[in-house]
Amino acid sequence: MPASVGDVVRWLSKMIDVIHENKEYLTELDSAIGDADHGINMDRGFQAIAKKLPELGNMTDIGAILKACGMTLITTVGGASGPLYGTAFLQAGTALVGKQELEPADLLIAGEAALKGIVMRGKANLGDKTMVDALTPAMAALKEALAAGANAAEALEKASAAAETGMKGTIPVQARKGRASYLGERSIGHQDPGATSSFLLVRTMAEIADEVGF
Amino acid sequence: MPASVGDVVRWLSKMIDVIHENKEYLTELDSAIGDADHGINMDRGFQAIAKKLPELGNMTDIGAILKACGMTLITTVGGASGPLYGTAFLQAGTALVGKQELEPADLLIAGEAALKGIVMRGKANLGDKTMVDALTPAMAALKEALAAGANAAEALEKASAAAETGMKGTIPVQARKGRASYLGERSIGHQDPGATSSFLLVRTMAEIADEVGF
Amino acid sequence: MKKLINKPEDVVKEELEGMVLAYPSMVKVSLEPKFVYRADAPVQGKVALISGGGSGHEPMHGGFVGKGMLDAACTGEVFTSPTPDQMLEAAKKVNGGAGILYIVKNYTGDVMNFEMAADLARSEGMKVQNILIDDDVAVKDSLWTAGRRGVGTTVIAEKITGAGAEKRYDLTKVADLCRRVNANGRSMGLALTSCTVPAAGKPTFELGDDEIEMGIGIHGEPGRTRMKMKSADELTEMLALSIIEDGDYSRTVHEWDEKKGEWVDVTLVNKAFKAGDQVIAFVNGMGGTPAIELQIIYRKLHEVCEKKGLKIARNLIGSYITSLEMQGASITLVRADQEMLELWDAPVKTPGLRWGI
Amino acid sequence: MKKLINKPEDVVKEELEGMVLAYPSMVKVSLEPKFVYRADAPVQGKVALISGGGSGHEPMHGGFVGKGMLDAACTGEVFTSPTPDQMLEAAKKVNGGAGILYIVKNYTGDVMNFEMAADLARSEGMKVQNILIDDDVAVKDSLWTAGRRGVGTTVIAEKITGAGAEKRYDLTKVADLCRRVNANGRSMGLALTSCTVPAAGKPTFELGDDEIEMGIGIHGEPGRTRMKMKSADELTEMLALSIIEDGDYSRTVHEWDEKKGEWVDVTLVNKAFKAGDQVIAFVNGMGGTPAIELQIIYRKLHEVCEKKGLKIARNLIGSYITSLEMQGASITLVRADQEMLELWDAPVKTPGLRWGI
Ligand SMILES: Nc1ncnc2c1ncn2[C@@H]1O[C@H](COP(=O)(O)OP(=O)(O)O)[C@@H](O)[C@H]1O
Ligand SMILES: Nc1ncnc2c1ncn2[C@@H]1O[C@H](COP(=O)(O)OP(=O)(O)O)[C@@H](O)[C@H]1O
Ligand SMILES: [Mg+2]
Ligand SMILES: [Mg+2]
Ligand SMILES: [Mg+2]
Ligand SMILES: [Mg+2]
Repeated sequence: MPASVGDVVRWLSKMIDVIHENKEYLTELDSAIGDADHGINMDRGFQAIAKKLPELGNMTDIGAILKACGMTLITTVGGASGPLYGTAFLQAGTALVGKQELEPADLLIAGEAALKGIVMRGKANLGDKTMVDALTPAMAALKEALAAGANAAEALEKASAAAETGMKGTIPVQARKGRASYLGERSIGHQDPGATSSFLLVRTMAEIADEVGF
Repeated sequence: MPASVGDVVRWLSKMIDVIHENKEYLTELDSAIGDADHGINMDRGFQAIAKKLPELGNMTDIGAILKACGMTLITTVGGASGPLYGTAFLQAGTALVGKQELEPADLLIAGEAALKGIVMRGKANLGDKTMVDALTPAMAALKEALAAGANAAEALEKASAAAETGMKGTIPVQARKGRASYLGERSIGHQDPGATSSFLLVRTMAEIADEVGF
Repeated sequence: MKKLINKPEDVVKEELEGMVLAYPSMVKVSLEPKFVYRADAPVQGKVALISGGGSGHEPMHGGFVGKGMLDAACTGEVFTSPTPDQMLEAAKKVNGGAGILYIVKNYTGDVMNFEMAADLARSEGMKVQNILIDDDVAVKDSLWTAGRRGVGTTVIAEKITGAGAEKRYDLTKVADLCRRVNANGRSMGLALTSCTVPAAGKPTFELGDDEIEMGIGIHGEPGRTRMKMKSADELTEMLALSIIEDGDYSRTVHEWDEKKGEWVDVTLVNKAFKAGDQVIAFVNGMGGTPAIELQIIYRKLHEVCEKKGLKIARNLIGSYITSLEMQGASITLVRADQEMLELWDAPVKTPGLRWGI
Repeated sequence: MKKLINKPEDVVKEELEGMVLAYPSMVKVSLEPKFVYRADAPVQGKVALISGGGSGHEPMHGGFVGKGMLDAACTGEVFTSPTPDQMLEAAKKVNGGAGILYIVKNYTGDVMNFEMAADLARSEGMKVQNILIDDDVAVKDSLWTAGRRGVGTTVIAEKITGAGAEKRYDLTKVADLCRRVNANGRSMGLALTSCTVPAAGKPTFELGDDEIEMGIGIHGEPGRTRMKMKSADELTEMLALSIIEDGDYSRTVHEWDEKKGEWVDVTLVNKAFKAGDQVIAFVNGMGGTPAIELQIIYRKLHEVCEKKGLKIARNLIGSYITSLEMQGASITLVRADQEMLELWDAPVKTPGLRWGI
């Protein structure tokens, strides 16, 4: 069954909860190799989305909904993650403009646009210890699973597992982008906060897809 | 046997040691109800006297020696205790000007002049929780013992015991002079640092008097 | 103890050495005995303003030496009054022939040392007046204590009196002006943390994670009461109301009577604030307080003053009279007449306070 | 966490509310979105200087808004870059028709947000240049990192560039000047303590009683290395030599090419210092550092510069670019030519920096 605007709103609203629950955890990760604000930033942004959620739920264009989320993130999150996630949602929305419901393939279209947006803006390479390290394998897994005929929930489950592996893969790596790069070798041994929030978002998508039978 | 210039120098040099050994103790007492410097102030002053000691030992006028000590304290100690102890030594010295050796009665003359100087300068009353609370009973005890025919060592021993009682008597009292008075009732329960240094100086006098058979 | 110092006993000396390298056009320093003085001293025909006190309150007082403010500042050891010889030598150095005003914060040590210094300076033929600053409303009574401490009003008094002296007010007029600023000034402070005297090596007191000291002085000493932490708005209101609602304050101080040629007891009264007064409002950080917090305090202070009918005519916000690295803040309000405001606005050029030039 | 704040989420808003009450003749503020701007904005015909960044660095940047320095400062949450909408609205408010210069500290977040803002402002017809400040020598290589952070040189650049804009330099000239100040500036800092982000509620890192962080930024983040505490002289020498002995530094940055109408990669090189250079020396406290310690550092810095043949032509000593209540200090040296020195001396009137008016 294709995903409806209602399902998108469920996605967003679960993301809001998950980020809120992980606010301190993400901030703690950022304390170790950053400036102790990633959870606070993300939560500020998703709480701003929460305020707009009723209004977004009345819209019919899923692309427009995601673009509005992107603008909200851009104007409320700040820091590095604001422009990055903001651009991701903007690009995903742009890729889906006009859609009133989503097929599994749309997930890949949107996800790849989002990732491309992040890379365009942040210019991080795989292995630089950023959110890209979680999202790149996630999109690859999503693509592979969908090509193999999986439904959305199954494919997102694979993407989530891949994101988790990617996230954990940031631990032994020295950061080369963002604030953590200033620490040089001292960044080794710590999990990247942005990769962690990315994993949390992908996992949330998988969970809701499963719940709504997408 | 009357006390010689050499004995006065022994007094001073033992005072220097005693203040140095009690530097942290006096500072700690001052932490509780003052500004954590009494031991530091006193030690700075007595160390300055230590530097001048060889020169002082070559002088013959005991009054002049004590006056020089007073000037040294005034120009090096600072705070409240600098002018107070400085004036005390100055006045004691003035009372003894011209003396090349001391009789027990001279102790009382000098001690009373010193105490008068402190009261003139600081205007503290008995019971205000200051050095006056140690020195006033000490001088009374000294006077009484000498009148009863005690030798200097015995009389100073009584003075020292009275100073100690006076010092301990500052504990349950609320301060009315000096920095501790700002604490109001919170000053109750703490021993006054200046009363403590006064007791230490009187006790040192008694010890040396005993050693030199004065 | 972690501090950016070398040896504790060299802190004051090295600070002075730094200052003279940093501000050669404003100040010179003497190291034996220690004081900071105006680079262009003595200024002939001008009353010379000298203050001083323990170190650890920077920029006060050394940072306030220069055109339009102090002629000299005597620096004691950390939190310890300087000594009469410093004050005398400073007076000799900056004496421009129009007399010396010693501005003295009311602490037993400072008062006694500056009185001895005044006697010495007079014995060398100088005209000298000592004016006390005693503005700390945390100290309630003057009979049962050493009297109110000198805190924030000192900065305001040094600025205004400095401008008066620059205009060639004579010694009597400068002394009267200083007394007037003090008579109209009140302060109150609080601490979130203690500070560590370098020579002592450990914090003067310990505070719990949710405790503050209310009614502190500026020497890292505990305050009048220890209480639970509250919000900035609540604490600001407590400080402001302690000041604004403080009644008339009367006490007897020692001043030199030039005609009689002796020290006399003078009874002075600070009149309580009343609606309609215009004030200079000073929000001061204790040394370790982030600037952002001082603005939050000022915001509430402004509201409280407005509610009480006080008009803030001028303000000063920053860490100007500090207790080393202590976190905390104090508020000072000084009722100001037109002359005081004009002198406040006059140009000043010192390392710590500068405008108009 | 003990702080003189109300709710963590209100810190920045209430600071701005305090500022506009405190300095109505210098600044105004917008709360939605948040920025501080010159009370007399827009100044017609003058290039408008806008900077901004996370809060917690006060007085930077809001305290540098006013005549002779910034036209506007966008304030993010504590230690978090502001957002493009703030920067766009600030540009609209202060646009005097001669173009906008965004002065951007080199942090991934700030860079991305200011680039988006510049694109938005250009789409509304304004001419915009973004110049990066990247002066922190603690970051060694630019290929393996996000490049050097923008720290102390920012203050010097805002002052000098502000004076240039006040003289009606055009946008190209102002941008060139800002790039030139940055190309001649280098900084390095250390921390004795961590600081506590209000919204996080506990210190970002823990340091032992005898440990320091060497090579920190300004966001309370740990530095390049943790090391044993040393004396002020040793630490000052380490900071100063890291700066003075730093070699040529080359990196590629994004700048807007007005002719091509697109972002281009530009390779910039900072030339190493050499004997005979004259410099502006800036000793900065991190927020919780007593003023007395900064003088002790300056004293040693002066000696090291002299030994290395650098002449300190001007200096700035104080807590101007801070990390909340962190104890620590940074040193900045900026090689200055005659024009830069004259612009440095030009009058400035802002809440945080003032002279000449
Ligand atoms: N250039 C970049 N490209 C992609 N992701 C990045 C880049 N720089 C930083 N990030 C991500 O942003 C996260 C930090 O976000 P956040 O803490 O909110 O911002 P800031 O670093 O400005 O405080 C990092 O953990 C990292 O995953
Ligand atoms: N007015 C006074 N008369 C007598 N003694 C005083 C007076 N004021 C203070 N003292 C003594 O001085 C001591 C404090 O000395 P010190 O700590 O060296 O000076 P300060 O209080 O200036 O730091 C007090 O403990 C008290 O005994
Ligand atoms: Mg962060
Ligand atoms: Mg003391
Ligand atoms: Mg003292
Ligand atoms: Mg951040």
